[in-house]
Amino acid sequence: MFNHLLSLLIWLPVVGAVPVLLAGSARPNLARWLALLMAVLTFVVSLFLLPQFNAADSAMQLTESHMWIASLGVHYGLAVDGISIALILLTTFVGILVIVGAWEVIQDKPHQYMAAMLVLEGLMIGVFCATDALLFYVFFEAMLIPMFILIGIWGGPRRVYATLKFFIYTFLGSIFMLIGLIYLYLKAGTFDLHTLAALPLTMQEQSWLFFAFLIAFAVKVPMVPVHTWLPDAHVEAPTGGSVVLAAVMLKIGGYGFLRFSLPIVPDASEHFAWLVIALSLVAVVYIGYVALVQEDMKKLVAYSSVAHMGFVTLGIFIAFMLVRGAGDVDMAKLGMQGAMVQMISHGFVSGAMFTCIGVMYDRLHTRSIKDYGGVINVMPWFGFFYVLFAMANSGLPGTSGFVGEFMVVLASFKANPWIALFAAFTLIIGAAYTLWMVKRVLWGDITNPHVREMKEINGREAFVLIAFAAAVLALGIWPQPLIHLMDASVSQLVQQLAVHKI
Amino acid sequence: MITLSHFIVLGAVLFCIAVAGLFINRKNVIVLLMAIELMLLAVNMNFVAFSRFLGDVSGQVFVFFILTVAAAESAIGLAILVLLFRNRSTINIAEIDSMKG
Amino acid sequence: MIDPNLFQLICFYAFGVVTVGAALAVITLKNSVHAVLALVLTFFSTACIWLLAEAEFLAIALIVVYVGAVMVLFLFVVMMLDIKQEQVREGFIRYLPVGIVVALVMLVEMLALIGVRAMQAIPMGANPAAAAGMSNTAWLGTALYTQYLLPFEIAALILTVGVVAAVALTLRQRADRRHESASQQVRVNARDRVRIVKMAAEQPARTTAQPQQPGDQEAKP
Amino acid sequence: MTLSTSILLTIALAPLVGCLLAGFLGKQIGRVGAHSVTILGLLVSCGLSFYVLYQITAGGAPAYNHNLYTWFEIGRFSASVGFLVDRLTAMMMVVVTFVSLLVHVYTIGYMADDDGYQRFFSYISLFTFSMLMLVMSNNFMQLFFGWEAVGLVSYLLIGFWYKRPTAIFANLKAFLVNRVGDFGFLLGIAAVLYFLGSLDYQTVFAAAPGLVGKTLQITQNHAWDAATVIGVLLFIGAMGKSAQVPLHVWLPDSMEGPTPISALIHAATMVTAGIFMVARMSPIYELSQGALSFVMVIGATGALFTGLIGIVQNDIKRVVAYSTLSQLGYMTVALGVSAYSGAVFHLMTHAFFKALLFLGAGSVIIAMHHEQDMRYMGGLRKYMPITWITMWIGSLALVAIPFTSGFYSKDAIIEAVGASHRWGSGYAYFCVLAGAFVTALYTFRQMYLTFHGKERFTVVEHHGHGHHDHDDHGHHKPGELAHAPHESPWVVTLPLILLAIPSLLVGFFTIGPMLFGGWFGQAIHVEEANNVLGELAGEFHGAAAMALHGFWSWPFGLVALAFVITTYIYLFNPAMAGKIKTAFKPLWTVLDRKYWVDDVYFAVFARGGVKLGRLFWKAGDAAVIDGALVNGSAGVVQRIAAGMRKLQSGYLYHYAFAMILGLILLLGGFWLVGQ
Repeated sequence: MFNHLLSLLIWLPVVGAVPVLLAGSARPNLARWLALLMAVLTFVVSLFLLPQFNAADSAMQLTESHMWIASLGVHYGLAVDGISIALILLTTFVGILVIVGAWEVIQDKPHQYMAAMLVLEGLMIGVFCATDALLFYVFFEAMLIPMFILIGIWGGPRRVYATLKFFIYTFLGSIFMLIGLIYLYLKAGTFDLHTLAALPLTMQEQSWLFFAFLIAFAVKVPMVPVHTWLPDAHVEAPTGGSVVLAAVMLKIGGYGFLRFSLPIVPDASEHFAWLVIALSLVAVVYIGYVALVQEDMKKLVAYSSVAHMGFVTLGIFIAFMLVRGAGDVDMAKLGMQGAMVQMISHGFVSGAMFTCIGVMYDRLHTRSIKDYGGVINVMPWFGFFYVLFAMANSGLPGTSGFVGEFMVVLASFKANPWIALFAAFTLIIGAAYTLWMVKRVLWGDITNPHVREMKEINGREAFVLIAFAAAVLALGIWPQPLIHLMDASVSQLVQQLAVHKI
Repeated sequence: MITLSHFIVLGAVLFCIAVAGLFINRKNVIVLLMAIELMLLAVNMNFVAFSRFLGDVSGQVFVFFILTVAAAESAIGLAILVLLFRNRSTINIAEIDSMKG
Repeated sequence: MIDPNLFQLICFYAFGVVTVGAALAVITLKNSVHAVLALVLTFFSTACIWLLAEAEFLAIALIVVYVGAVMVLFLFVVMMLDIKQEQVREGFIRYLPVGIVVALVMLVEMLALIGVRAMQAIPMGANPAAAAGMSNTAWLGTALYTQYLLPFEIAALILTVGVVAAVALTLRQRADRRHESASQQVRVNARDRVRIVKMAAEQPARTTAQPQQPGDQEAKP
Repeated sequence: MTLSTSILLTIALAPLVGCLLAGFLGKQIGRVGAHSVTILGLLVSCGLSFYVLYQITAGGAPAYNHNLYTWFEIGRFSASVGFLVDRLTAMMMVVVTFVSLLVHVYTIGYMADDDGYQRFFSYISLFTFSMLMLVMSNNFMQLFFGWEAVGLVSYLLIGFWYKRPTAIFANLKAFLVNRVGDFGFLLGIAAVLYFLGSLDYQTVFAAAPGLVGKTLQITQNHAWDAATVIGVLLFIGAMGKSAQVPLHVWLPDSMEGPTPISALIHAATMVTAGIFMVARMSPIYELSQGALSFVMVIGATGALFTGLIGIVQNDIKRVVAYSTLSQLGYMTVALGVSAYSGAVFHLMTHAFFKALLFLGAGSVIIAMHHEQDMRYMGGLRKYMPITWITMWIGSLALVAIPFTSGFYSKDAIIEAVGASHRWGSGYAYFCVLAGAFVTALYTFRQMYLTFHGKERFTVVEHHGHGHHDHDDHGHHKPGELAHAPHESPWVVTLPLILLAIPSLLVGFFTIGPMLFGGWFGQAIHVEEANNVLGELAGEFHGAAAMALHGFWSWPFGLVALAFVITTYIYLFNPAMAGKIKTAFKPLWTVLDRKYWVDDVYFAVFARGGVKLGRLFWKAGDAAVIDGALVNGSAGVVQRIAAGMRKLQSGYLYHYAFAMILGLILLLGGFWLVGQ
């Protein structure tokens, strides 16, 4: 049995970036096709994970482990569970779409752009596979480099500010995680996540570690009040960069909570769950209002991402109130599954929203809402997709956006009706900011003469949008396969929460 | 009888003279370089003395290395000085502040 | 018969006084050339003191390498550069008190730390080289070529780098001088020197019939 | 005889197939293709719905309750997509598909000149699918799906003419107001799951009696009754969807959409989803007197006060819209007094006569070349007799003239309210009685203004004016028509006739079994103590007797009074209307401004929300987080660095001095430590 599937998955796109890079700017089409080939190959390989994976087993599977840095006992350890697989599939799926989406849009050094995308994809997969904390950290940080390049080179006018902000923000956060990891290493003598999860820690230690992890992942998610890098990064990033950033990178924050905060410091997580829950609710309500008044479409969607990711953190942390407070394991699973589905769904929806904005930007070269109006008159098919994704963004049942929010709200009502009250507020405010944008952009008569010259989406754009739409609808109409894939892992995680470590 | 402290005191005195030299000759690069040579000499003095005192060869080996590095250093330092003088026609340190932050 | 220890002590003091005096001269003399010469004297007397410490190889090396090479370089540079004495002496008096104070403070601190009196009683040990049954040079050389071989090689490399750097820094191409490039002279071909141009034969009879194009003539001066 | 899954699936999916074909292949299959496939889908759906109804009532088929597939399953919680078809559902299915089918046919005529012809058919078929999913659902998840999906289609259809600023304002408003209701609805579902541990109707209803005595801890020393919490929260959803006060503001604005959908969505079916839902949840509502009182008071308020606004409206569609609000109030009142079957009965009759009225209004609007202002109509009965007669039938049903179907449902509700002893039923009884008077006022006024009296329009012949699309109002002054009004084509009048028949007759034949015969069976659950209809059943001696008795009842007296008043004013003394208006100026202003509810909402929620958002953005994100914390810390570093930079003088001797100073300090430190 070939048991290096995960390594292959990580290094295929990373190594595949080399020939793409070598194709050079002289042969841009070769570079594009090569990049597409690599992305498709990666996706195909990731599909091979499914038959090999036993969804009923909660253990980490497809394990690989080699000594990496012997003097520190660091392993090159890879393995996946249901949660990882779902996120990996999301990554490889989005990976293809951003390559296709950037096809003719990126005219300047396309080979480098494509190569950066592939490297980024590989590193993100690495984050989702790593079972060694230091390896995780390495991928976690290395990921910043291609993203930094993507925004810094192909970004908008204020890209330097945005990249620096993005980089320093996330880097500052992860430094604290590194300190926490070093402390854990000194205590346990290993970076292996499984061992760390079993390591007994006092409440004081747990608290310090909890905040170290919280800062790292809260920046990544991002949670209020460390979210301000996101709108700037999105606004300046090229479309593909925004898509990857929103669709996959933000998920790494939520994933980090699941892999680090919950198993390693469960008691501190329980103790400070109120803080995370409060911040999540602030994200839903406060950020919802902020999104309402944005004049830049990308900023609006970026803020809505923050609000939606609030549901992820909410779903994860109400689990403590449910498992330890109410003793209701099933309800906790409901909340956590909701968080997971929300992560995947948000990957599709926000990716699609940014693609839509990119499509309009390519035609009119502005992201300002007031420059548009009446786009539906000239681009009816585009209008269909835009409305569909807007509805998904505002959580319409039948689209993926609804599933996670629904489950989280149901679970949070059990935790505390007031939490559910604030969380459900997204129904109103989410619809308000999304549909108000739709109203100003899509509906109405054409006021800007340039809008009249906008061309209907071409086949390539249609392909990307259809792929996103299919994913959004499939997940919305029948989420059970995804939930089944993650069920055992989530159950195990919830069981783990109930165990006190002190 | 010569004791260890004789050497060390002599080294200290030489070092302090070099320090004073740095202070009072703040315009003349050549004297500054020479003051540095004096400092190195003071250090070497200590090395020799301790080597002898402890019966350990390392001290003298280090003196050897210091001599080597100091020779290279003064060669480069003087080269820079020549270049500086050629470009600016002065060796006045006060006029050389392009490293100002 | 004078006590050898006492003689050594006397010698030490004598050379010590010369060393200190010469060092003071280095930092105070107006003329840079004189300062360099004072530095040479400092090195000389230091070498003598090292002889007293029975570090013969280093004493000789100091004189040969330092006085012979480095100090000559200093002299060379000092003499080559046209330094205005008044300018470089600016602020000498002004900073003198500060210099003295700093130096004295430091000296006091150092001496206090060393604890002169406490250590005065400790005599130097026996000559380790002699104890090992070899000369100082052989003793040092053994260590240098065995235990410290790699650092020794590196030291050699540093010297080479120093030489190359010094040459590279001071090398210059002067625009006002013509110089020949030997390599280009060697590589030249006959073809490059003489060019045979094919031209149509002159036909003076027809020049009147066909008006010449003005540009044609100017093209071939 | 049992219901088969494939038939039910066909009923639900046939409109969806039509929708997809008309929507995605609209250009390829053309206009005729688009309306053919959608109408075919609806025909199949409607026919099978009738068949299902037949099977259930006459064939004695048991209620169908099966899951099609599992939507999610986590631990002991699961949600599925499945159908629950009992008598209540079957009746709703018939109403929905029948009205929808007629509206489809009607649309062929109404939208004949519109560019978005195929799109429109696609939308209304999608709506039918969503509505069927809503009524056929057997669990809360799917109910919520249908609930929101009909909202989506409503959003799309109100904004169908997306170039009109008013339309796209109205559709956003409708969606957001509905979302406020859904907010409560979602919390209600969460509360159901919390207390009853399931989303499946059957399980929930079976467990519902266990709610008694359970409470929800709201604050430290305050707890609410569980059934009341669930009931009120779910009803908030119904308030949004069924346009109950105070979430009614979207419905009048929704008249910006084309008239067929006003008939289908905003009168006959979608807005009654809330009524249906509460009736469906009767096992839960029956447990809470508080929640029912709340429902009743809200409904009664809507029944009277929104009707009053209808009196001062001049737009023909808006009159009907306010009448819908008022009638929805009646249904809600019926729910509030536990007369669920009365509410559903009124829902059904109202679906027919209100759809008829809307389609009739649409027919008038076609004839008037999309002029909707009644002040420029009058005397149309000569031009369009079929429309005139059918609309009179609808109006008579609306004002509850005995023997019409509206009479049976409305009178039953009024009687039930009168018989109820619930807290607030006195107020409700006053409201519904006064409401009957008000209903008659605005209905007769509308009919007189439209069809009777002098013609208040002029016909100005334009040469070369061959077409009229919806945006060319600018060509005419109000009241000037390019052609004389004429009767609408058969595709328009046929649905009118087909709707007029049930408007007249359906009540007469169904009131007996539906209200008093326990026709709904298990579908609707009423506690014995609350059973007002059961009390009334003793006085019921057949439909004809009830109608005859109706002539001597209070409501009929009020209607007759209103008839006299309006006939005098609008037929014999038209100038008097203006005089009354000036005499009651303050009252008129209150009604004309719709009690200022819209203005307050707009100022507080829309403007206020934007202001709050801007405050959060500028003060919170931009100033505090980004300005003070992020760029602020960068600024501090920069300032410190600027200070440090001055130390880097670039002078060698400064550095040397610093080094030596450091050395001195270090030595001094050693010395001190050594001491």
